[in-house]
Amino acid sequence: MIEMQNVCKTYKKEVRALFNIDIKIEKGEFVFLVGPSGAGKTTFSKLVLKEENPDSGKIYFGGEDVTRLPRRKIPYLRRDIGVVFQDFRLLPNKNVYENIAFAMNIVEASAKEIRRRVPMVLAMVGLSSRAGNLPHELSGGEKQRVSIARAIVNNPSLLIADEPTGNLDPETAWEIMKVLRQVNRRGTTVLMSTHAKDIVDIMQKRVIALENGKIARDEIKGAYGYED
Amino acid sequence: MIEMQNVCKTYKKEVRALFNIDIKIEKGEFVFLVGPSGAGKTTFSKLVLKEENPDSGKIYFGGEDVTRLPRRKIPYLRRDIGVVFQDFRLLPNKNVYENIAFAMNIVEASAKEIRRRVPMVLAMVGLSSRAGNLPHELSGGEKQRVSIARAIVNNPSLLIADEPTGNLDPETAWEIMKVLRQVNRRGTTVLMSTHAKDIVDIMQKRVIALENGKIARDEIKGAYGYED
Amino acid sequence: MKIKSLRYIVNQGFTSVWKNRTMSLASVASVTATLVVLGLIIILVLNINNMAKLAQVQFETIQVFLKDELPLEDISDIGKQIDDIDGVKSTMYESKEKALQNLINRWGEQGHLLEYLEENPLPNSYIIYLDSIEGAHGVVYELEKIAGIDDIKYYKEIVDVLIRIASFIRNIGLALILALIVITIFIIVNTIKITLNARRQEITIMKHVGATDWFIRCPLIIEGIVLGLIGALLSVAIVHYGYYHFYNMMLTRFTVMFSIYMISVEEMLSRILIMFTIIGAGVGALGSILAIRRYLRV
Amino acid sequence: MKIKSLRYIVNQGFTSVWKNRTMSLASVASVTATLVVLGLIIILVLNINNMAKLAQVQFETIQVFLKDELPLEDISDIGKQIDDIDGVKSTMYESKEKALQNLINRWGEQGHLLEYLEENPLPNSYIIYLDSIEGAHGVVYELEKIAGIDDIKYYKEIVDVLIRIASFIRNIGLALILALIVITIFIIVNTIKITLNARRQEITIMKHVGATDWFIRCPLIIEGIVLGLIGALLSVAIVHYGYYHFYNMMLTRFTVMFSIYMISVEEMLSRILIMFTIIGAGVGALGSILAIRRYLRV
Ligand SMILES: Nc1ncnc2c1ncn2[C@@H]1O[C@H](COP(=O)(O)OP(=O)(O)OP(=O)(O)O)[C@@H](O)[C@H]1O
Ligand SMILES: Nc1ncnc2c1ncn2[C@@H]1O[C@H](COP(=O)(O)OP(=O)(O)OP(=O)(O)O)[C@@H](O)[C@H]1O
Ligand SMILES: [Mg+2]
Ligand SMILES: [Mg+2]
Repeated sequence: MIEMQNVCKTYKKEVRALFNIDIKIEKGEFVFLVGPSGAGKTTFSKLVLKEENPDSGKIYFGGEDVTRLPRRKIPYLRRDIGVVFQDFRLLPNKNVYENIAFAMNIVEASAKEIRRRVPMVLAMVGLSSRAGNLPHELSGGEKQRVSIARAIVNNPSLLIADEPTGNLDPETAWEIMKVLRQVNRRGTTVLMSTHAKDIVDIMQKRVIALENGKIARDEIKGAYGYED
Repeated sequence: MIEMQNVCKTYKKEVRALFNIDIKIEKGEFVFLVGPSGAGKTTFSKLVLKEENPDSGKIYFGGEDVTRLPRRKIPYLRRDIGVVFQDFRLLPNKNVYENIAFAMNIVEASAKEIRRRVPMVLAMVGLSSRAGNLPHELSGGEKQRVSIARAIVNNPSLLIADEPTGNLDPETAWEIMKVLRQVNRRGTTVLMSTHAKDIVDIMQKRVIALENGKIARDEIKGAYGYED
Repeated sequence: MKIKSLRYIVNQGFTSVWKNRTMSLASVASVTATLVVLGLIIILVLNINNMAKLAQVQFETIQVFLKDELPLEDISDIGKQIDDIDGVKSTMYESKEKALQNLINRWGEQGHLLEYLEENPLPNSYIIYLDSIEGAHGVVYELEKIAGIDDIKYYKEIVDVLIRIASFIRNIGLALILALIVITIFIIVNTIKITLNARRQEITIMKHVGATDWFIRCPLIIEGIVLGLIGALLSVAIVHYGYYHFYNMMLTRFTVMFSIYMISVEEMLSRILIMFTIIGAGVGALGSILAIRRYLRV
Repeated sequence: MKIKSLRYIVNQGFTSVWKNRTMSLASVASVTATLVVLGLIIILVLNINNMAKLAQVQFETIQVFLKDELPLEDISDIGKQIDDIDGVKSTMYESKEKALQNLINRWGEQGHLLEYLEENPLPNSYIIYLDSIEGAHGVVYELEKIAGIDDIKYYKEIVDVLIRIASFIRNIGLALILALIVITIFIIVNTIKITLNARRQEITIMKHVGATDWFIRCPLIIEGIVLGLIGALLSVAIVHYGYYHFYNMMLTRFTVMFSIYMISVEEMLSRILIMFTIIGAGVGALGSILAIRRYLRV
């Protein structure tokens, strides 16, 4: 599904965000990306989404070379990937329902399909009662859940979730983890950046640990692995 | 320090965010505000900061009635309170250093004082190397730490921290907790909303639990107290 | 792009005008104000131009004086030759008796002086009406070849000066209007650019969740066109009613005569309506395209 | 507010023009464009006005015809009486012989006709030069009281029409300029409003961390003034050089004579410089104040 070969990424010629990354994630995997603040987790996602380009190295998504993807094909790459952004990125002028429906409009889903799917994912993240609110009228955790709902609504083949439980209480966080596991069982590859030690430890999935832009650890059924 | 009497807050006449809140927080306390997503924690802070007005009830800060505070006095109330906003609220056009210096400019600190304090708080949150970056060039956790640095730079008498460790790895989160404890020891009252169970459980401080806008629990030396 | 997407896109274009109504209002206000200025100038220039053209007509005549004692058939022969010249619209014969009478009438108060004359010293003449004042020199050149003509009189200097002034006004006016159209477009494009720049965050987010450039661009272009059109129609209404009242005021102030020198209210309306609609819509679209161009590169 | 805050605030005002340079550029461009239009209109109106005023001078005369056979002392007495009337600048005596000679000269080609006259039917007359055309009616009223005057001739209709046209042009021109100033202010305020609206997030954040209204407002007002001033100076430069070239072109095209009818380049510069500077700065400040007003309510 995703393969990186020798990828380096430096911001402004001095901040070394990722260095010599070699990794392969298979279709259907559930992977935790862990590591301290500033380790390069978000940068990793940005490279896959072609929001940033690597300084060197190759990145493949579904067999295609992302680094060589022509500009006009980028939207189609992104549609195939659901993303929970760390800063949510909700459209400020659209309400919760419209924000999610919008992601379906992009892929030209039918109005009927939209009317069916949107309430469904809203219910999955427990926000049915907030459908009509604008983003600035939501609590932090609610915004985060809207972002999750939008990411999964199109049944993407890859789900990148950047800190999807950072603003959630443990109970709600586990609800969300159930949703992600369910999405994963239906065949979607899940790549989740997180700092939530308990979740990583309990889930027993593959863990890739980044540190200073390098892969420090890559374990099947791993644990969060940092001391408190 | 803070006292709420019978405070109710309803958004848009239907979303009941806080209901009949009676609480008293003494000077020098360290209080955790916990509760599920959407319980009303951020609304609680907004009321103290007079970003929102309660529908009914009284709110006192340092003996003064916040609900009756005239408009032109609001800035002085806010200067006495350091806030780590859940969504950071950094000025997008100013770099890290300027964002923090700005908070000192507001209180008309001298240039010399600014040159001394800003690098100091940046070091406390571990961001000395990022002083020249703009907010959009920072990782999620880095933004959060800038927000913390800004909140403590003026030695406020109250520090409201809304989910200050949500984007931080456990290790960095503990660094931040040390900073908050240090600030608290110097006499600053700290009110911290959080979902971080481990931190609450280990710190053994007063815990106020909100649920559906009501106070569900208020314990001295409490624990996070929700089942996973 | 499928039909349902099209509907969604058009829909988005309209609703976002409403959702961002503070900004929309400001854009529309700017568009309107700018076009009203353009309208004022157009009214001014077109009317001055029109007056110059009409005033000019009064000088579009040449008078040829015939030799004394010419037989009547020669006179009518000369008349036919003149009629055949290119650029001559019509001719009118003026006998020496008629000429004296005209002179007496024209002198008015002092006309009675001429009644003391012993004999009529005036010649017979033809008055030639030209197609246009610009052809005067050519016609004179042809007239000089005709036998039996004693003298040719036309308002050479006046004609020259008038031609120059008229073409000058036309050129200045046209240049002014063109410059104003460019400035107008510039201001409107700028306004819509600023309006949309304020929404770069929105545009960037759309890009990030996989919207194609056209999916983002189309609603914004429609939005720009809607804003431009509203502004254009408002300004047409303002300019139209302004001109309507100005026109009527002129009539009552300067007698009805004056109105023939002015462009009619209907003609003015039809001119600005088409022009402003095109400018408004075109410029709205252009503004949107320019504004979002660089935010699409993410 | 302490001095160091003041320095910080002024500093902020300037640096933020640069930090938001895309928006700043767009605002300045709009301000410039709008003021250039205003400049064009001012040039047009002031010059037309000037020309009308100068043309008018040529009609500021009245002619009074004296009774026949009046003795010379009476004639000079009448002259003195006329000189005493308010609004009379000077008088010139024209004897009947001089008048005939003038008439012959004036008729040019047809002047020889008058040489056939048996006797001179023209009267003696005074030509009166007026201070201003508006005073004509008053002077005539006084003249009518003087004995020995047979007839008073002045260009009544022309004078009336000219007065009306001149005051009309003045009024229309003034109205146009005033309307344009209002529209200009409107566009500029709007542009600066939109520019700053795009930064409401910034303003709100400042409020949230405890900045006073003035602490937020001052740098933005300074920013608005800086933007307005840059736009104003640019437009003054454009209008000035434009007029300079236009003026010179007029000189070469229509002989030097024409230039006395036009407002000099220096005078025009001094007029627009002051006016535009005030409009630019004032409107920049106003735009800022209006723009941020409602974002301060948090
Ligand atoms: N646009 C940019 N310009 C300069 N430096 C950048 C930029 N974006 C990110 N960085 C730097 O690159 C490093 C890696 O950032 P990244 O966002 O990938 O971290 P992260 O692992 O997601 O951290 P967190 O857990 O705090 O979100 C950080 O030090 C950050 O400051
Ligand atoms: N401006 C608003 N308009 C309408 N509803 C609002 C508004 N702000 C907050 N709410 C609602 O009020 C409730 C409480 O919100 P609040 O932000 O206080 O929650 P919170 O405890 O901070 O949650 P979280 O842990 O997710 O940040 C939520 O259900 C939210 O949707
Ligand atoms: Mg990150
Ligand atoms: Mg909250």
